[in-house]
Amino acid sequence: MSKVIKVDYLARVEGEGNLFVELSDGRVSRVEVGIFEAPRFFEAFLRGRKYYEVPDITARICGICPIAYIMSSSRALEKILGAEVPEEVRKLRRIVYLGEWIESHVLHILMLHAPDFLGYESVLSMARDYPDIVRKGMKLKGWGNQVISVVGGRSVHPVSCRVGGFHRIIRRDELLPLLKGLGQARDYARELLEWVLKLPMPDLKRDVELVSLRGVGEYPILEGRVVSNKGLNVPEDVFENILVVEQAKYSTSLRYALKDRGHYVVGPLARYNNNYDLLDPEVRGVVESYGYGAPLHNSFQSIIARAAEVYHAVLELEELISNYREPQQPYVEGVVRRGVGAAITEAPRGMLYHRYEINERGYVINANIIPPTSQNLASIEEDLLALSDKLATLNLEEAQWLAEQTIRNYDPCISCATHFLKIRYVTHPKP
Amino acid sequence: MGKYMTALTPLKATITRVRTESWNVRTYYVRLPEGVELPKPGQFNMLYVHGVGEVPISVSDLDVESRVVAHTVRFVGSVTKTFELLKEGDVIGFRGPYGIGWPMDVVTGKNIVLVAGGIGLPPLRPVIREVAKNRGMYGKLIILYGARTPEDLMFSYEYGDYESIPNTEFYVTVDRPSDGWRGNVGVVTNLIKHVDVNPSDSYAFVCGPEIMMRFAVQELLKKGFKTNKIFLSLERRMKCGVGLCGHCQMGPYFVCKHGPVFPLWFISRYFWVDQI
Amino acid sequence: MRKLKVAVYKFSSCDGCQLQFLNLEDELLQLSDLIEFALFYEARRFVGSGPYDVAFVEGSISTPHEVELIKKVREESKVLVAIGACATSGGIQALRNWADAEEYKRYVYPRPEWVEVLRYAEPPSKYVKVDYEIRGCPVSKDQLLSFVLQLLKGKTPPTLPVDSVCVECKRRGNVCVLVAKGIPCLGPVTMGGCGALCPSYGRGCYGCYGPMIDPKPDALNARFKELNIKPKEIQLLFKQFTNWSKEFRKVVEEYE
Amino acid sequence: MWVSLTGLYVGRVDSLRVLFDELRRSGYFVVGYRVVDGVLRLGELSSFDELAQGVEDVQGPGRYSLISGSFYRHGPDSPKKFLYPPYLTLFKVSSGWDVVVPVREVRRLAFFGLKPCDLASIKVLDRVLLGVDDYYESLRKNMVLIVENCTTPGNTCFCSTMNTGPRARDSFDLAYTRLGDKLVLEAGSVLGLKLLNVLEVEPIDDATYERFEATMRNASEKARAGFELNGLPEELELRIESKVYEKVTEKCLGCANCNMVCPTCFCFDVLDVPLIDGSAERVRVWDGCLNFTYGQVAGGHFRPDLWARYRHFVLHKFAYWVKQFGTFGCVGCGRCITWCPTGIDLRETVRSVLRGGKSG
Ligand SMILES: Cc1cc2nc3c(=O)[nH]c(=O)nc-3n(C[C@H](O)[C@H](O)[C@H](O)COP(=O)(O)OP(=O)(O)OC[C@H]3O[C@@H](n4cnc5c(N)ncnc54)[C@H](O)[C@@H]3O)c2cc1C
Ligand code: SF4
Ligand code: SF4
Ligand code: SF4
Repeated sequence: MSKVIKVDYLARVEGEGNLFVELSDGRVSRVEVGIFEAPRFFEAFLRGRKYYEVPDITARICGICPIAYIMSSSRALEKILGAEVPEEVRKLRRIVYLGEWIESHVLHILMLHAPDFLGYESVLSMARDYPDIVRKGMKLKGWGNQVISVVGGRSVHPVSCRVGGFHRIIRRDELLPLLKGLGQARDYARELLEWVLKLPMPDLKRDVELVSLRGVGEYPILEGRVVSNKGLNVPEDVFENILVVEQAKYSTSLRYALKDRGHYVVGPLARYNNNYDLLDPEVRGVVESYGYGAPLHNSFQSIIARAAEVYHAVLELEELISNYREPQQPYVEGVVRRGVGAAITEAPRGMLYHRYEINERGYVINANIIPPTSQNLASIEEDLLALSDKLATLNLEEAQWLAEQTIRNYDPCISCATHFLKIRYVTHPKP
Repeated sequence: MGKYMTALTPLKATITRVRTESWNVRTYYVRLPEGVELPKPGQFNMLYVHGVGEVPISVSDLDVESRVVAHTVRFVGSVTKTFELLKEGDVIGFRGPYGIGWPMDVVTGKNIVLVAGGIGLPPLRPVIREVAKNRGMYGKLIILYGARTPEDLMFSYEYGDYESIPNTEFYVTVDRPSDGWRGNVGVVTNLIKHVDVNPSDSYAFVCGPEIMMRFAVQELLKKGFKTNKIFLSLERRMKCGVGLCGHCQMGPYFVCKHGPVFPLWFISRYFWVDQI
Repeated sequence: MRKLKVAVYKFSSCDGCQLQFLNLEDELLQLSDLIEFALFYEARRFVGSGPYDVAFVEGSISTPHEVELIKKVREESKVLVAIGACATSGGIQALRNWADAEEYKRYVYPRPEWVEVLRYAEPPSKYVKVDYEIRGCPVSKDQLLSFVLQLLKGKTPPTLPVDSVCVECKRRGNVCVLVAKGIPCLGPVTMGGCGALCPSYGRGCYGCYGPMIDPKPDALNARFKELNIKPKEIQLLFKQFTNWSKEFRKVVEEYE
Repeated sequence: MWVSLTGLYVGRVDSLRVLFDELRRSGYFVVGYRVVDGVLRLGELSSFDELAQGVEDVQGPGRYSLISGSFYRHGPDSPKKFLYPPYLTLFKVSSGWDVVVPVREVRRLAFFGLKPCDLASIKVLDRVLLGVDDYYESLRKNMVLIVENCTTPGNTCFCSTMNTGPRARDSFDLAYTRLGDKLVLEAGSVLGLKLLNVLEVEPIDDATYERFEATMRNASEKARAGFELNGLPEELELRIESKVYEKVTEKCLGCANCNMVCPTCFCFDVLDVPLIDGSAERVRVWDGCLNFTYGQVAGGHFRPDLWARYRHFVLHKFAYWVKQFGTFGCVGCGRCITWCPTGIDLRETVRSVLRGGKSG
C-alpha cells in the first residue's frame, strides 16, 4: 500500500516550492522538496558589472534578507580591495543586520511558523485567538523594520549600504529616536520568547552537524570562523573548498555536503548551539527558566533559537544605538585591483557565502553564491525521512501538514535558493 | 480658522436626489450649506468626495426656494467615477460658488445663441431656465446642442420644455447616429451656419471641449459675430478654484477666478496659440 | 460592505514586493477586516478559489509555466495589478535578456538541459492586460496600502505619483547630488513614489521605479556625457532594475 | 519706492554676532545659511557660530560647489521653504465627516543674512499670498528680515536686471553690507532702528561711502542678464510662438527642479490620503508647470509637449505674472539655472527669444 503526500504550493515559505513524499509499506520511500521558482541567473549577469553594483544587485535575490546579501557581497569585495572598514561602520552594519534578524525572525516565528504549532492556517486566523501576542509581535517586527529603514532608507532593498561602508554618514540624531520604541520592543521580545518556550514541540531528534560562524566576543553576524558541533573549525575563505556538491538519485536538486563529513545544517539552531555562551545572559536566563538550554537538537526547536536571537538582538541594539559614534568617513575606498575574495555572514536563515573575482578595472569576472536554504535542503529531506513512522500513521491531511511544518522549520527561502537549484517543474494545480 | 483655510476647506452638504442622465452622467442635487450664496448661471462649485478628491463642477440648475443646486457630473476620471457610488442622503464636501458666470446683464434685450457640446450643456442650462423664467427680458433664444451619440444626450426629458419656450429654437445633432435616430447628424458647429440671427444684436455663449469651441468660434466669426459678443466657458485642470494652485492658467488668466466665462476678445491673444 | 477578495501571486522575483503586505505591521490586521487574502501563499496555507476581485502580481514572466499561470490569473481576476519593478518592467531578471540565455544556463547550472526558460524575462503586460501598475523595487508599503484603500473607496484609477523623483527630492529638502556632487543620478527621468530615497542617503537614484511619465532619458544621457561619465558606467546606470523598460532600454542599446 | 529710515551707518563686522544674539534673546528663531555636506542650506541656527563663514559658493549652469572665500550668495533653499512649506495638511476628515484643520505653529522667524533677491522673492510671494494664505500671513507678520547686500554676485545671478539687487532698497528691517572689517548698515523699519541701537554705529564717512558705492556699482554690473525689463512682457508675448522654446527643451528633462527651487513658484497640487481607520487627509504639496501632470485633465492635456510647459514657465515669470500680480515673477536669483540638472540658462532663453523675429 502506498500513500503520496503532495503539496503543490508550499505555503508560508518565501518563494515557491512543492513537496512530494511517497510512503510505501509504512516507510517513506521517496522525498522531494522541489522548487518551481524560476531560475534567475544572478551569478551569470553579475559578470561584467562594476564591483560597486554588486551589493545592490545581489540584494534583489531575496526581499526578506537583502541586508545579508549586501553584507556578504560587500565584505567579499572589500577583501579584494583591501578596504578595512572602521569599527564605527562595522557597528552600524551590525545595527542594520540585527534589524533584519528581528524583522525576518518575527515574520517567520509569528506569521509563518507558530500557526503550525497551534493548528492555524495563517497568522490572520491565529490573530483571532491570540490577538495580544500577534499585535505585540507585529509591533516588534515593525521596530526591526524601522531600524533597517532609519539606517537604510527602506526595509526591503535598503539604499544606503555600499562596498566599504555607507553612502553617507548616518547621524546619531537619526538613530537615537529608535530608542523611544526600545523599551516596548524589549518587553515584547521577552514575551515572545516566553510564549515560544511554552509552545508544544513535536519530537524530532536527529544527530546532524550544525554549522555556523563562531563569534569572537560577540554573537556572530558579520564574520567569524566556520565551526560545528562536531569539531569543524575553518576560516571562511576555505569553506568552499571543503564542500561537495552532490545529487541524489531521487531528486534533481543540487545539495551541499561537507567533504568526508556529510550533510549539515545552517541557521539559527546551529548559530545558537555553537554560540550559546555569547548570547546575552538575560536571554539565557529566560531560556533556562523554561527548562531549555543548549544544545537543542530538535529542528522544531529552531523557533526557540529564533526567538532567543530576537531578544538578544533587541538587547544588543540598545547598546549599539546608545553608544553609536558617527564614523569620520562614511566608507573606505580601497584599491581597485584584480583578485578573488570570499566572505560569509549570518543571514537570518544561516550562513550566506559569497565569492567574487574581479579584474583590474573593477569588473566582476566570476561570482559564486551559496545561500543557506540550499545548504539545508538535503537535511530537510532527511528530516522528513526521519519522521516517516509518524507520517505513516497520520491521515493524509495531517501528514501533509506535519511534512510542511518540517520544511518550515528551516525558514526556507526559496527565492534565494533558486538561482542555483535545478528547476523541477511539476504539473501545476488545477483550480 | 483663517480665510485661506476656509477657502480650501469644504463644508458638508447632503445629496437630496440623484438623477440618471445618460449611461455615464448623473445629476446630483445638493442642498447649499448655510451661509453659502446662491450661484449664478455659469458659476461652478468644488465638490469633494471623502478621501478621494475634489472636482470643479458647474451648476446645472438651482431651486432658489429650497436652496438646492444641481450638479451634472460625467464619470470620466478617478474622482468623478466615484460619484457613481453616491446616493441620496450621502454627504459630500462643498465649496463655492466660484468664478464669473454668463453675462446675463449684458444680454438683456438681445438674442442669445447657445452652443453646447457634450458635457457643455449643463453649465448653459441655468441660462435656458433664466430666459424661460423672465422671457420678456431677452430676445430670441437659439439652442444648438451636439453630442457624440444619441446615448450621450443629456436632459432629453426636458427638450419639449425648451421647445415650448416662446421665441426659441432648439436643435440637436449627434456625431454618430444609432438605430432609430431621426435627427441631425454631424458636429454641432455645422448648425451654426444655418442659424437665422442678426449677429449685431445677438450674443453667443459657447461651452464644450476646447477643440469644439475653436471650431464654433470660427463659425460664429464667419457669421459676423464680433469678438465681444462671443462668450466662452473654458475648462482647465483645477485644484483650488480660487486662483492659488496655478493649474488653470490660460496665458495670464486663472480660469477659476477670471473665468471660467470669458469674452473672446479678452482671451483671443492666447486662445489660438498651440498648447498655451 | 463586502470584503474585497484578493489574490497575491508571485512569478520570477525576490518576494520583496508581496512582503510589503506583511510589512504593514500597523495596519495588516485592520486591513484583513477590509480585504480577504483569498490566496497568498507567503502568508496562508488556506487557498480560496477564484474568481478574485483583485490580483496583485509580483515578478516577471520568465518560464513557459509562468506564461500559463499568468493567463489563468488574468481569467480569474477582475482587476490585475502588477506590483514592483519585475512585474512592471521585467526587473532584475531582465538583465539576462541582454545576453545569450544558453551560455547563462551553462554558467549557473551543472545540467543546463533541464532548465526551461523563455528567451526573455518580461513583465506580465507582455502576455495579458494589466490594469494598474505600482512601481518600485520594491513597491513602497505605504503606496500599496494607499492603493488598496483607494480601490475600496471606488477610486479608479487610484492615484499614484507619476512625475519625477526630483520633485519629491526637492520637496523633501534634499540637495541635488548631480549638481552639487557630480554624482550621476537617474532622478530626473525616474518616476517618483519612493520619496527620493537614494539622494536622501547621499547617492544617485538608480531608477528602481522605472521611467516617469514622459521621460527624457536621451537628454539625461547627453548630460552625463557632457559631465565626462564613462560610457560603460552610463550604460550600467540605465541597465539596472528597470533595464527592460522601453525608455531606459534605448539608452542601454546605444552603448551595447 | 525706496525705504530707508536711517540712511547709511558704519559699524564693525563683528557686531553681526551681537545682532544675532540680540535676535535670539528677543525670542526669534533665527534662520540663516549654514554649511551642510558641502552646500549652503537655509536652516534654523542656534548660535552665530553655526552661520556659514569663510566659504564661497561657486555656481554655474547645472553646477554648484563651495570653496573657501569671504562672501557667499545662497544655496538651493529659499524662504519659500519656511513660508510656504512643501507639504502642508489642509484638513483631516474623520470617517464620520468631522472636518478638522490642524493647528499650525506660528514661529517668530528672523531671516539673517538673506540676500536681496530672496528678500524680493518674499515681496513677490506677498503679492500672491497675503490676504489669502493665512498661514503665510501669520508667519509673515511675525517675521524679521536682516538682509546682506551682495558685494560679489555669482555667475548665475541677474538681480540687477530684475531690479531686485544687489542692494536691497526697501522692505527689510535691517540691511548690511560687508566692506572688509567694516559693516555698512541701514534700517528699514522701526524694529530695524531698535536693532541698530544695540550695535555701535556711526554715520557713514566720505571714504567709506565712496567704497560702498564703488562696490555696489561693480556688483551691479556683474549681475546683468543681457536683456532689459522695459517692454519685456510685451516683447515676449509677441514672440509667443517662438521656436526657441522647442530648441531649448531638447536639453530639458521635464524634472521640475526649476519650479521647486524657484523662490516664487507657488503652484501646488493636492494629495488625497485615505487612512486605514476610514479617515482621510488632504495635503497641499509643491507642484510646478514643468510636471507632465500639471496640465493634464481627464481625457486630455493642455500642454502635452515639454516645450509648451517650459514656455509657460518662462512666460509666467516674465509676462503673465506682471498682469496677475503687478510684479515680475522672477527675482533673478539664478537658482533655476544652477539647479537645473542639465544647466539650461533662463537668461539665455529670454535673450534668444528676444533675438528671434516677432513672427517666431
Ligand atoms: C469650471 C469647470 C466646470 C466644470 N463643470 C463640469 C460639469 O458641470 N460636469 C462635469 O462632468 N464636468 C465638469 N468639469 C470637468 C470636471 O471637473 C472634470 O471632469 C473632473 O475634474 C475630472 O476629475 P477626475 O478626478 O474624474 O479625473 P482625473 O483625470 O482622474 O483627474 C484628477 C484630477 O485632475 C483634475 N482634473 C482633471 N480633469 C479636469 C478637468 N477637465 N477640469 C478640471 N480639473 C480636472 C481634478 O483636480 C481631478 O481631481 C468642469 C471643469 C471646470 C474647470
Ligand atoms: S531614488 Fe530612485 S533608485 Fe532610489 S529608491 Fe527612489 S526610485 Fe529607487
Ligand atoms: S525663475 Fe529662476 S532666477 Fe528667477 S526667481 Fe525663479 S529660480 Fe530665481
Ligand atoms: S505656473 Fe509654473 S512658473 Fe508659474 S508659479 Fe506655477 S509652477 Fe511656477
